Amino acid sequence: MAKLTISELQKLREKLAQERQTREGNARGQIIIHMGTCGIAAGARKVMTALLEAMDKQNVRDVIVNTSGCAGMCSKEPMATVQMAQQAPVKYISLNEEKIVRILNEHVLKGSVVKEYALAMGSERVG
Amino acid sequence: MIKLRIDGNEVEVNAGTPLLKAAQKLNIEIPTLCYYEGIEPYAACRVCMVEVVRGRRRRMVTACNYPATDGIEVFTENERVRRARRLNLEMLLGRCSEVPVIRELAAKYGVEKSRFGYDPKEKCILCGLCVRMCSDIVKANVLSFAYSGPRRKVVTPFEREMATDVCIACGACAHVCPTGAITIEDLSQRRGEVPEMPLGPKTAISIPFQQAVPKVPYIDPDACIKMQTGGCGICAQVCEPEAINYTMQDEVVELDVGQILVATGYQIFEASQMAQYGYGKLDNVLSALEFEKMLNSTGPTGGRVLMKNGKEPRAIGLIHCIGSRDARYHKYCSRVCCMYALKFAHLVKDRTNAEVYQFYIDMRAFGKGYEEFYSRILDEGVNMIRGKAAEVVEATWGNEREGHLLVRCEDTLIGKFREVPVDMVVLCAAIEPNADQDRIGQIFSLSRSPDGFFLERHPKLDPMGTVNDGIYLAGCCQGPKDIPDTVAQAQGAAARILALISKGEVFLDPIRACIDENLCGGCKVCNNLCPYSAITFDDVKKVSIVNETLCKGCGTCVAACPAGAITGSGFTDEQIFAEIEGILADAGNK
Amino acid sequence: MAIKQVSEEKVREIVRRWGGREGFLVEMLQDVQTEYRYIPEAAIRTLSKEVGVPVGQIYHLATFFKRFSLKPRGEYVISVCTGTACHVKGAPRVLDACARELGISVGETTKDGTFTLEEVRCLGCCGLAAVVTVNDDIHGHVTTSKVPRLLKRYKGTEKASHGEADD
Amino acid sequence: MPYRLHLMVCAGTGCVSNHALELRDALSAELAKRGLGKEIEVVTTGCNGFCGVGPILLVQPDGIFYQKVQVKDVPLLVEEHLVKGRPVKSLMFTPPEAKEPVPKMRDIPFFGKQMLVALRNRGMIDPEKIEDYIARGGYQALAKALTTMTPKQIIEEIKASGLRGRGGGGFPTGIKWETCVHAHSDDGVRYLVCNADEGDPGAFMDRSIIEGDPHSVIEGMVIGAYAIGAHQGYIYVRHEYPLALRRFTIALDQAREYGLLGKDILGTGFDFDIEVHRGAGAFVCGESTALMASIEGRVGEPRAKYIHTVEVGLYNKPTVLNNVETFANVPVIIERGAKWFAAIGTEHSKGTKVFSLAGRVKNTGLVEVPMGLSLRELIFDIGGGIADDGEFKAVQTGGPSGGFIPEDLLDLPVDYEKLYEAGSMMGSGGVVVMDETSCMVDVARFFVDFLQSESCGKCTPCREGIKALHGILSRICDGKGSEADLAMLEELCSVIADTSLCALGGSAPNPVLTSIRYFRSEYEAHIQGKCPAGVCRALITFRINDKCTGCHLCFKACPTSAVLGEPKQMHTIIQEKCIKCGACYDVCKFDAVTKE
Repeated sequence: MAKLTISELQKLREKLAQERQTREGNARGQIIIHMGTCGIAAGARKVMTALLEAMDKQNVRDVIVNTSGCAGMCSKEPMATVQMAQQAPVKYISLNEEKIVRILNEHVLKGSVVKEYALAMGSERVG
Repeated sequence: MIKLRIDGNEVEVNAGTPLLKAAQKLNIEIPTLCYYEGIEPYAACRVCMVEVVRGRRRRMVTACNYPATDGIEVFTENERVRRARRLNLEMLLGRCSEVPVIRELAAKYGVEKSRFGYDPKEKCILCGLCVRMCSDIVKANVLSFAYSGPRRKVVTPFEREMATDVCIACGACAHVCPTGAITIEDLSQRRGEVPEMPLGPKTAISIPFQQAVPKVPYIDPDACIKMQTGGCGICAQVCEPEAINYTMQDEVVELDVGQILVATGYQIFEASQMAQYGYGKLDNVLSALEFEKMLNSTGPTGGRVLMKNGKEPRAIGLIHCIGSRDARYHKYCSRVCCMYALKFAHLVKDRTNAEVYQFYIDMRAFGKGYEEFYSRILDEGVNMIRGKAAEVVEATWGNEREGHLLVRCEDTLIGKFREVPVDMVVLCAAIEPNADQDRIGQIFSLSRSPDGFFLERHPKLDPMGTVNDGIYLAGCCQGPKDIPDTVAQAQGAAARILALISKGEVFLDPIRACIDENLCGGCKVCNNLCPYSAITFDDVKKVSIVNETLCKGCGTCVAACPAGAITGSGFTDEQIFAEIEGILADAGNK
Repeated sequence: MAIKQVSEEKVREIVRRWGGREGFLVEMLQDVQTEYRYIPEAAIRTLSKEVGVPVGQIYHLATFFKRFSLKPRGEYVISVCTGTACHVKGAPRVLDACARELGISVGETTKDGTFTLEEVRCLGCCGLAAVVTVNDDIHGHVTTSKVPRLLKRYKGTEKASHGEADD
Repeated sequence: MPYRLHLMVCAGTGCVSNHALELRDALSAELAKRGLGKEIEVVTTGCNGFCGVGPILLVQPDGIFYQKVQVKDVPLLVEEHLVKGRPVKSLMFTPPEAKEPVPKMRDIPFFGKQMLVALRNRGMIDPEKIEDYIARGGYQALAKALTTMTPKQIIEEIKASGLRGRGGGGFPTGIKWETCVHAHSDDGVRYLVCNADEGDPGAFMDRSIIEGDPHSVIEGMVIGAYAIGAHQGYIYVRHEYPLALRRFTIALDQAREYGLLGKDILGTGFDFDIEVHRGAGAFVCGESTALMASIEGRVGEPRAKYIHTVEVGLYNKPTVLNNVETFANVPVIIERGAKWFAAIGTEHSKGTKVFSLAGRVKNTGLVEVPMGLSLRELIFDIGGGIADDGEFKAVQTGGPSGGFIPEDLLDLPVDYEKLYEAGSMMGSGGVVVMDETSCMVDVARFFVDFLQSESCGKCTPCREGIKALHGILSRICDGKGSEADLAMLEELCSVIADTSLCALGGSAPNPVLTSIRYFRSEYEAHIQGKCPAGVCRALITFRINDKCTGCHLCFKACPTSAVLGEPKQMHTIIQEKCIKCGACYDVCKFDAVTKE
């Protein structure tokens, strides 16, 4: 490693910080892939891998990808929930690799919900 | 200069002066146990605490190292100070209960007995003076602290019994110790105040010997830390008359004199050359001069006869003729040994219960009253063994005399080989010419006899004169002799010198060399040839000239002069031939 | 366990490691202690010679700092933390229990040279009080009744395996 | 590919001794087995401070906090949380009063009330990776200081922030630096020393900072060096902290590699390097002059400080010595400004302070709180109250040099001056909580015993005086004390404080004086032959009452065979044989062994 100058330090910092953004818990939104047995059987793992690869390719560092258990609608798996900050969560159903990438690009990054795949807006009531 | 007030009195000192020193200026005494002039303050005993007021801030500080600053007010005896000193002294008293210094100081502050303990044996208050002295000043680095907290103590290397190979026995630690916790325990009891004759460790500063004139201490440059390393310098700091001068050097003084008395003395034969006697190897084999020093009441043992372990010997062997009357070393008799050996025997008998054995070849008690002294010694029960000792050995393990020295010799009177056990052996070594006798001889143009001593002009008729007018001999430089003989010779020589001085003029023999300046070619052959250094060269005239008072008319130069320019005055060839002719003419007539 | 022969060369190597600087004397002593498990006299002499510092100063260092021992120490050094937090949580009794169990008092080494019992002032693991360390292993929440079992692990066997829970 | 989850495994000394490293390895292995190695990162971090419940595992970005995680919990944890996204409740922390476990770290009261400045990166970075530190803004303050500020401005900034020495003395850092700059040095050489010889028993904040975030200390030191014009720095670390030492050395190497230390730092032409010295177990070496002597290779003996070390210090050069936590605060002040820092805390004590909570408190560990928080909040809100639901008796702050603070002063705000007025001190920040099972005389004796053996032994009052204090306190603990002893203690204490050479002796009487001041009745009880807390052995007896079921446990536990009794029958203790070790008391499950 060559010795740093001031400007190189700034650049390095930006790069490193971006790589580690999720570690801090800062994110513009969260994509939860439902990974119950049914989800995995229906291909949720592939969907998630595709999502992660797409994020890496586009250098998206501020989106949390999380997993959860069965969402209760086994027939519609693979499913995912996209929850952007300050917005109601959106559930998507019957996903595949292409669909999740499109959701990433349009909903997560640009803010427009991909209505074709969406099941509903808002989450179940808890309690 | 700054001003401060101590106990209400104003005093002016340099900024940074320790309060202790500032107070001294006002004759205010602040007690302290760990301060010593010249050693950097350590502030460990905390007895010198005083209260310093600076503005609104009051604090307790140690006077030994608190630097005086402008405008401060110092209290050295107020209630807070007294309480601090009282308790600290009480603590120290609890530690060292029977040390007089602590007891007195504590009593001054109203403490007779400590509530915090009682230890009559402990004497060290850990003030660190000895450690600082040894490491910072003397730089011998022998004493150090070890451990921490209440286990702290002053130790010698690895807490072993002090070995003399590390301790230089300067005694500085004991000197600075305020409580007497360090004493100089002289295991040998044979301390060497005498540099020439060291019987034990010695200090860098000493008085050469008790009868020295002037009787003042001198610094041994080889042992002085200051001169060796530039450290220390403590003697200069403590010497009030400022008499210490480290830069003083030996100097050569040139004097113009008319007559010279050579009395350069002798040296003692180095007995270690004769390894069979163990000198320098065995602890209790001494030279006669060392033994003489030991017997001296102002000597290192105060006149007591002691072995290296500090005990009195039970038997002493005196061996005569070490290096004299010995074809391998000196053939001559040293003349004094028999009598001083008898004197030793007498003194030993007088001061100890030891058996004394004299191992001699022949007893030479030639002087007035000497034979009578010899008879008296015999009456005192000294064992006389006729026969030169062959060797001195240590009795080895298993021998019933283990720990003793054994003197092996043949007793020629009973015709038997003997092995005599003794505790101490004194070697009566030969008197021999000084090592530089030859060089001295050249300076004064003195001849030496085959034994190496200077040759007198005539053994019977002029025992103190030399072939050079105005140069005389006295004492052992001329040959071994005892004190009366030396005194007699010296007084004779002195009389000769005085006679000449009072006469005011010198009669010279008329025979001397004479240089004809017209014939002299300036070759200088004669200059170096003259045994009396009477011929010098005149650089202006480019001829050699004769100093007529020095010339003895020996004729060496006359014979040697290649130009025939030198003649003996009154003895020119013409004159001699004329004389011969005159005598022969008369004879011819008959 | 055999005591290592003190090698002058080894000590010189330690001196070189620290550039022979007086300022690193404590470090050198640490390394000597690690090498021989105590500070041998010969090592002090060599240090003195190599670094150019009087023997007394090094001896003071070696006796001043708690970590150094002038006597060979055991294969396992049991240090019972007696910091405040541990004291409040019963460290003195743990120390006694160790002493009883090993049959030695603090600062001593068992006859077979296996254990040395020491007190240490706060290891900074106050959350785990009372703490006992055996060489580099830290054992937390130690009580008197756990002591025998703890020591048994090291007794006569090879070094205990890690990962075993202490509680 | 970015990691979607980060498992922050605490690798502070506390957690490591609870096998955190084995946990980390098990986690990595399990993740690899399930093919999650590329999605989930395992990070070892420095101490999180909550040492009492280690090993600690924090899952980010969820913020789920797991405690006491064992290797055997790993498969379940990975399956449930990491694969299925269902956090495992059984491994979460349940605060003492709460019924339900609290999943998120920030919701746990222990963490919630803290404010992290010196510990700003705690648990969030791998201390062995400089990249993690830089990512969180590390060395930005240094860049700012070196390029946009003059040394004078830095000193002004530190002065304006009101930062005071965190080692205990509380001397204003900025003024110290300024004095050093003005001090005369023949050749212009000045030194900077970081004191990491954290010797106070019960204090471990410095260790945690170095272990968890060594670069913050290095950065603070470089800024300080630039401010005072030093080119050589030293850090003195206790040998008892091997992990801290290792991490600091790694950090130094990395900083040098990146050009953040050494010659021509960040291309600005400023040179500064740091040398590490290990202590060897001497509390007194925490004293500045003793520490400097130790760095010079001499024995750690303090000297009089009538001439300050900022003027004549290490190798007789002007020297700034600050403690680890002080340096860790410096970059933040430079980065965020003095105003921001000065807004935190009280009038005279600015910023935050790290405390180590230990003793009889439920949540032991390391906490950082704004100055001025009350001791009550510290102990009861953050510390969760007294362990085993005991009754609060006293809190000891400031280590052996500090004092005890009783219950009626619990609302005292944590502040240099306020603690001093109460007879204690801030010290380096050790807070040891005591309940009714602690005997104040015994604890006072403990501190005195500690100081006695840690005194360097140079000056009389410290060496002899503390020994005398110990003798008197032992006498009282043995029930042989008298009223006169109390007066003697007070008299001794005042002289020891007045006349000792260094702060060790000067503050040594604090535990004794405060314990007499606030708990005089306990002393009097001892003089009358009773130890109310049942600690002092000479004054207690163990007996077995009729609750005994004859379980025989105490019989087995007794090391001296003082317990008699057949199984299933009531046991008795032979008092002559009893050494009062308390083993029977500890093992009894039926409260049948009593202490009187």
